[in-house]
Amino acid sequence: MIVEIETILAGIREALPNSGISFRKNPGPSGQHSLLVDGSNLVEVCQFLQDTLDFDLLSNVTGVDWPEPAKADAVAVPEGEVTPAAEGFLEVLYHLYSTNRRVGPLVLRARTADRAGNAKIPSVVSVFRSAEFQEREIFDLYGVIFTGHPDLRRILMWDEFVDFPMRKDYVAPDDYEYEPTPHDAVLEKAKTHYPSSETQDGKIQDTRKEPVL
Amino acid sequence: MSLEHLPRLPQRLVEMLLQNFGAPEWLVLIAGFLVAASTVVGVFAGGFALLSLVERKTLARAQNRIGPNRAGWFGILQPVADGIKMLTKEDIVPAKAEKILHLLAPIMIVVPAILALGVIPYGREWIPVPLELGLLFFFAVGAMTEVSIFMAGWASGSKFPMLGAMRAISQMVSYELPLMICALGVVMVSGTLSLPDIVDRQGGFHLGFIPAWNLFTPWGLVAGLLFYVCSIAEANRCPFDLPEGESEIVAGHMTEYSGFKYALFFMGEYLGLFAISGLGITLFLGGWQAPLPGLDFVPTWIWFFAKLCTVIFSFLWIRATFPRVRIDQLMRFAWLCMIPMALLTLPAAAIWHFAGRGLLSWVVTVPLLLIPWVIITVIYNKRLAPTLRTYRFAE
Amino acid sequence: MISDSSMLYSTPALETGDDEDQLLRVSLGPQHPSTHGVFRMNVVLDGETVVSLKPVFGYLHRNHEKIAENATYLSSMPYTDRLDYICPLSNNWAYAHAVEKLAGIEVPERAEYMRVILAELTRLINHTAFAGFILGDMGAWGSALMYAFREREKILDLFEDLTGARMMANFMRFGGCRNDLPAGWAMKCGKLVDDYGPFLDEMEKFLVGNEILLARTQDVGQLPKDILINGGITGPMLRAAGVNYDIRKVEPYGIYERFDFRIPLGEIGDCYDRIMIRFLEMRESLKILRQALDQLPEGDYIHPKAKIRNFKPPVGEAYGRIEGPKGELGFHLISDGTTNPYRYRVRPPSFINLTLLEDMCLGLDLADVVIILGSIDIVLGEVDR
Amino acid sequence: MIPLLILTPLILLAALGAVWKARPVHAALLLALTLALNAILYLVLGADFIGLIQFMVYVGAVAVLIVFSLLITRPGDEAEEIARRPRSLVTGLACSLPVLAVLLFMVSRFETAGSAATDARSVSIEQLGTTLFTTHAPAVMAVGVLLTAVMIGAALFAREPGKKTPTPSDS
Amino acid sequence: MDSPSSTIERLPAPKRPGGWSIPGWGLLQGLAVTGRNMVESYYKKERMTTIQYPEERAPISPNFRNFPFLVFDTDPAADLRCTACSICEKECPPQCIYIVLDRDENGKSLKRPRVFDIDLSVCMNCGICAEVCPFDSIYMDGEYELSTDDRFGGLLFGLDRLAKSAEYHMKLRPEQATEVMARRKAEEEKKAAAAAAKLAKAKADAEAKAKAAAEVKPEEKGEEV
Repeated sequence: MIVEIETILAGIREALPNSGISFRKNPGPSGQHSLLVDGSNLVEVCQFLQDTLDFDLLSNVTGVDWPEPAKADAVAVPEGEVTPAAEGFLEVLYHLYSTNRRVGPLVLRARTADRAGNAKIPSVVSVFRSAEFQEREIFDLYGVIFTGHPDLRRILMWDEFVDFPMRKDYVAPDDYEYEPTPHDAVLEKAKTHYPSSETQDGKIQDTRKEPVL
Repeated sequence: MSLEHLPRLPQRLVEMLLQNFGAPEWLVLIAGFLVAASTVVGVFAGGFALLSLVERKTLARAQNRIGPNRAGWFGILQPVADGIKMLTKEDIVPAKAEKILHLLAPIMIVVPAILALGVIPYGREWIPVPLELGLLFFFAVGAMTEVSIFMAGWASGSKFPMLGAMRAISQMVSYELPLMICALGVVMVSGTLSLPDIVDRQGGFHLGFIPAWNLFTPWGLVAGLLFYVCSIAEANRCPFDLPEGESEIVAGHMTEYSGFKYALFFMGEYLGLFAISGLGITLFLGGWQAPLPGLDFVPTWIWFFAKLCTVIFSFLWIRATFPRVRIDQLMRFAWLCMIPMALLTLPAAAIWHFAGRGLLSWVVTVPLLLIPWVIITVIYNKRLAPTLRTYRFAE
Repeated sequence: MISDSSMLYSTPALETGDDEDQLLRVSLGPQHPSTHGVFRMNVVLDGETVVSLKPVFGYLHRNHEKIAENATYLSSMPYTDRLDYICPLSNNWAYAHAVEKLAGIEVPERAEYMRVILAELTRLINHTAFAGFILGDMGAWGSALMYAFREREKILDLFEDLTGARMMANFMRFGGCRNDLPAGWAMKCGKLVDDYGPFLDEMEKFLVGNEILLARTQDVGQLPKDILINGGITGPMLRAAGVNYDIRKVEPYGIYERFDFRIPLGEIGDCYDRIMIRFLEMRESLKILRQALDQLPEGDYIHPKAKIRNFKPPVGEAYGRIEGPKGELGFHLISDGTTNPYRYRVRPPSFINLTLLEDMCLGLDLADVVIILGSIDIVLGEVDR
Repeated sequence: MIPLLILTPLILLAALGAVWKARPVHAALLLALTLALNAILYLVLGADFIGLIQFMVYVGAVAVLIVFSLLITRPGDEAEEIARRPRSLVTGLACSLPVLAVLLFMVSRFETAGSAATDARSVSIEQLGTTLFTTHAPAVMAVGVLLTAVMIGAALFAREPGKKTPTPSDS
Repeated sequence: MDSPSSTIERLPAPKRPGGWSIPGWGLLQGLAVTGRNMVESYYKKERMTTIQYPEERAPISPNFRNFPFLVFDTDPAADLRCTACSICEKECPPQCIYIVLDRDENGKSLKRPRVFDIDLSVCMNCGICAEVCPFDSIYMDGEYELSTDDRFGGLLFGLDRLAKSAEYHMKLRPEQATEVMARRKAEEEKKAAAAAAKLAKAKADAEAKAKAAAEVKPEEKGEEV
């Protein structure tokens, strides 16, 4: 059931006038357009959607890292003229469903100010309890700090891990306990640990000399 | 020297040997006792090894697999393989454990089981220790297992054994009571505490083919079933294997043991199983009495071991089927159902005995026992029974 | 970098001080016989009753989503087998469904029927294995599990004949299936479906009336409907509480609206209802399989113009979801027009169904915690991704 | 006589150990050991019935209950620390010395009738049972009532007042 | 909240004598099921599922895929079908294929792999390389007894251990192999026909050129001399 997104947008604007909500078109054939919500009143919008429009199932919360904002606007095409964000940001998408009215995915997007110091989004755990673990996972893998989350800890990585693995600019440390298998990507790392293998035109040359047959 | 006296053979041989070598009297006596004891321990240690194989084979067959068949001809050498494995495994003692108690616990589990085995009459000629207070000795010795399980749980120092010990003690204490009360019925009817006399009183046949075992009397049937359920709980066997609930508290009080101490725990459990089912057979299934008249040529201890195998097979069958009971349900079942019904068998046995064991006694005792069971079923149906539910289907 | 900002704090995990207030802190897992994989729970016990329970994840985390971002759409397909390794084919279908929604690809008739047959066979495998595991957690080691695995082997043989591997099927492609049904496969599948009914009757005789099972599972781990929906619980656990929400009926994907089958609903939603709902769902799956096998058409098993190599979906995003045996399995894909997905997100039902684990276990025994975890039916490959 | 010579020092040692040991668990287990040795002493003296009853009742029930209460309450280090304080030694001695005096006085007045009085074997269980339930019936009833009262008191005492385990509603 | 139409249906409860739930009835039924399995496992094939592996072997299905192998028609050194285009190396999800193109002394590619390694400790036998290979040169094997004690050398299969003959492929997967051979033969004929046609065309316009050259030559002869 394609959700009538315009009526919902109108409903929200009329109920919460000052909410900076805007429509974002999805260029792909799936037709799942989304609503960009301003971070500060995300919780009111969710509360309104749950109470009046009966969206009671928050099925999925996805974190996305947009180092170049232009790409973000390519995927979620804004209506009319909108100044693209200055520098990269982190984005969180919420997929809402209604179990009674059996209405399809209503996609909400919330964006952080920037990718470093204050990547903060208010946590919707007070409205939808299902977001608790998913927000912890986004905090763990992306670094978005959900203010108001009851127990914001790393959920998948171990607590002493400092970096955020799912970011586009994440570089895996070389001293991972790696598995030395004799094939090129790992041989590259093996070079520092076992200096025996040498390289040829950028690719690891197999140490055997004569044609192997 | 018929087949009947076969089990006594080693003891007589040694005594004769020593006598014509002119050994002093007390030496012959001690040697005789030693050999008699070693036959009992030998038979039941062999039984333990065989039972560990038979258990795995029967469980396997209930689950459509074959069970151990690689070591030896049909898996016969599997117990030997397990024994070697247990002996060669490293014996780890946790740092926080209290060394002495940690070592003492497995020993104190095996000792009472072997002592208890010494008192049970296996055949007309084969009673290792014909004690006049046999039954009392059995229960007195059986009381030591709780202390040893506590020592195992406490001495291991870690959390799961603590939980296991708590469960084990509460279960053993609360099932010891109905066990003894059912045995009391038999003592009251046969008038003695000595096990060989109890078996003798169960000789003979009613109406030609029904053996005069205690099981075939009204109170005996009820007491026998209750005794059977309590012996499952005493031996920590499946629906009541909470102390060693492997899906919840890993291995209960045995978690921190490895190597031969762990094997000792198993030996203790299985010998305890032999002892408790041996006692059950002696009290209710007529010990070594033959089931049908005219089978006198068969040596009596064959009957005892045949009955022992059937009882133990039923333990294995139950182990293959039932899930585990929760600790509070276990306690409620013991105190609210087992003990009242066990207490009920005492007056029934008394009336049955003093009303001359004839038709009159049957007429009186059967309703006396039947009515409470009907009441329990009604209560069970009305309030307690977990209901089977109906389910709606949406289009 | 963000790592040094003071804002980033990690609240101290459950302090493991020992017994000052007579509470026993026990860590159930990750090495534990009944946590269905490497899953750990920090349980604080007062005697035997649970005072607090904090789940700990991450032991099987291999960052499946990062691997997918650095690989093409097709090479993520074999990795979806490893998400919920008990039902690989329904994971494949979920991923293929999401990509088809992203790129707007239609699927020929025969492929749709093959997908429904394989998904329902996977549901049978999952629910049968569930019955075996839940009895294993309760202590009847092995018997129910071995009967369940005996039937599961027959279905896995069918998968091996069709896809080449018993479990790691890697069978769906964007626009259909990898190869066609070998000769005689449909007939063998029909025979299996026919004699699955008697096996279910035997398992029900073994399970349904068993007093110990009734006593241990009734009124255990029960939560009201609205808390379940708010907690994001989907699948059999939600329907056991009476919420009529099955994605095959709510948002019929593939050709599910052609089959007539019904959705079993419970009333109370405790562990017993969850077991029974799964049994009734298996009977409905058998009905679907029967109808699908009868109407299986001829035709090509993959869309003729389906692209296997350098497949570039148009820019955009899509969230496709199917009714997996464990709940709503969704894939959220964002494509920026290149051969690699920009963002590849899996909505794992096992992971989100664990949100309310603590609420269900408070005040109950340690033995109940094990059963409640079993009734949620988690697989760690999907929880940790 | 030889077994007596071996047994009595063992019992004394075990009893002293039970009193002297600081750790509560060791003390409890040594108490169980003393009671067991006591039972063996009865058996050696030929009073089978009393020996086995002593073994079953004391080692089987009393020692287990003491040990079970230790398991439940799990006394921490403060129990050991109290036991080690010198002051508790003085109070201990103050209580036990008068009891010792009374015992010694009783033993000295008891005229030793030689070894003849030790053949307890003649008292069979039937006679024991009948005398217990006929001549001493009131005493047995009194002990029964006392024990039930103790049991109920213990049950009340063990239930911690007002501790409500959290139910799922207030998660 | 309720669905449009929901029918009440009682779960097929186990048969109860007279509807009374006797306390132990379900347990007895459980015992009956295990008992039946215990007895039938002795004589019913369907209840005894164990296969004694080393002695009896379960038949592998024709579609079974394990690690890949390279196909050669007659001689492994000469006509290995693989032309080292390394499409499979790019498409392999865990990147476990490693190809080095064979070049002759002055660097021209010989369209033959000098080194073709597959690292079996990384390969997850997903079959994508066999699917994307345009030259029918790599297929999934059916042999699964590959245990070795050396994790590096033992599991890094070089050309010598990967190359297998077309007959082996025919024996392993009859219908797939026949279909491949048919397709290849058809391509050969088409190529041969195309070559023949090209040859014929070349000959034809060679004659035409020769004829044209012939007319040209007579006038040329004059000036040339």
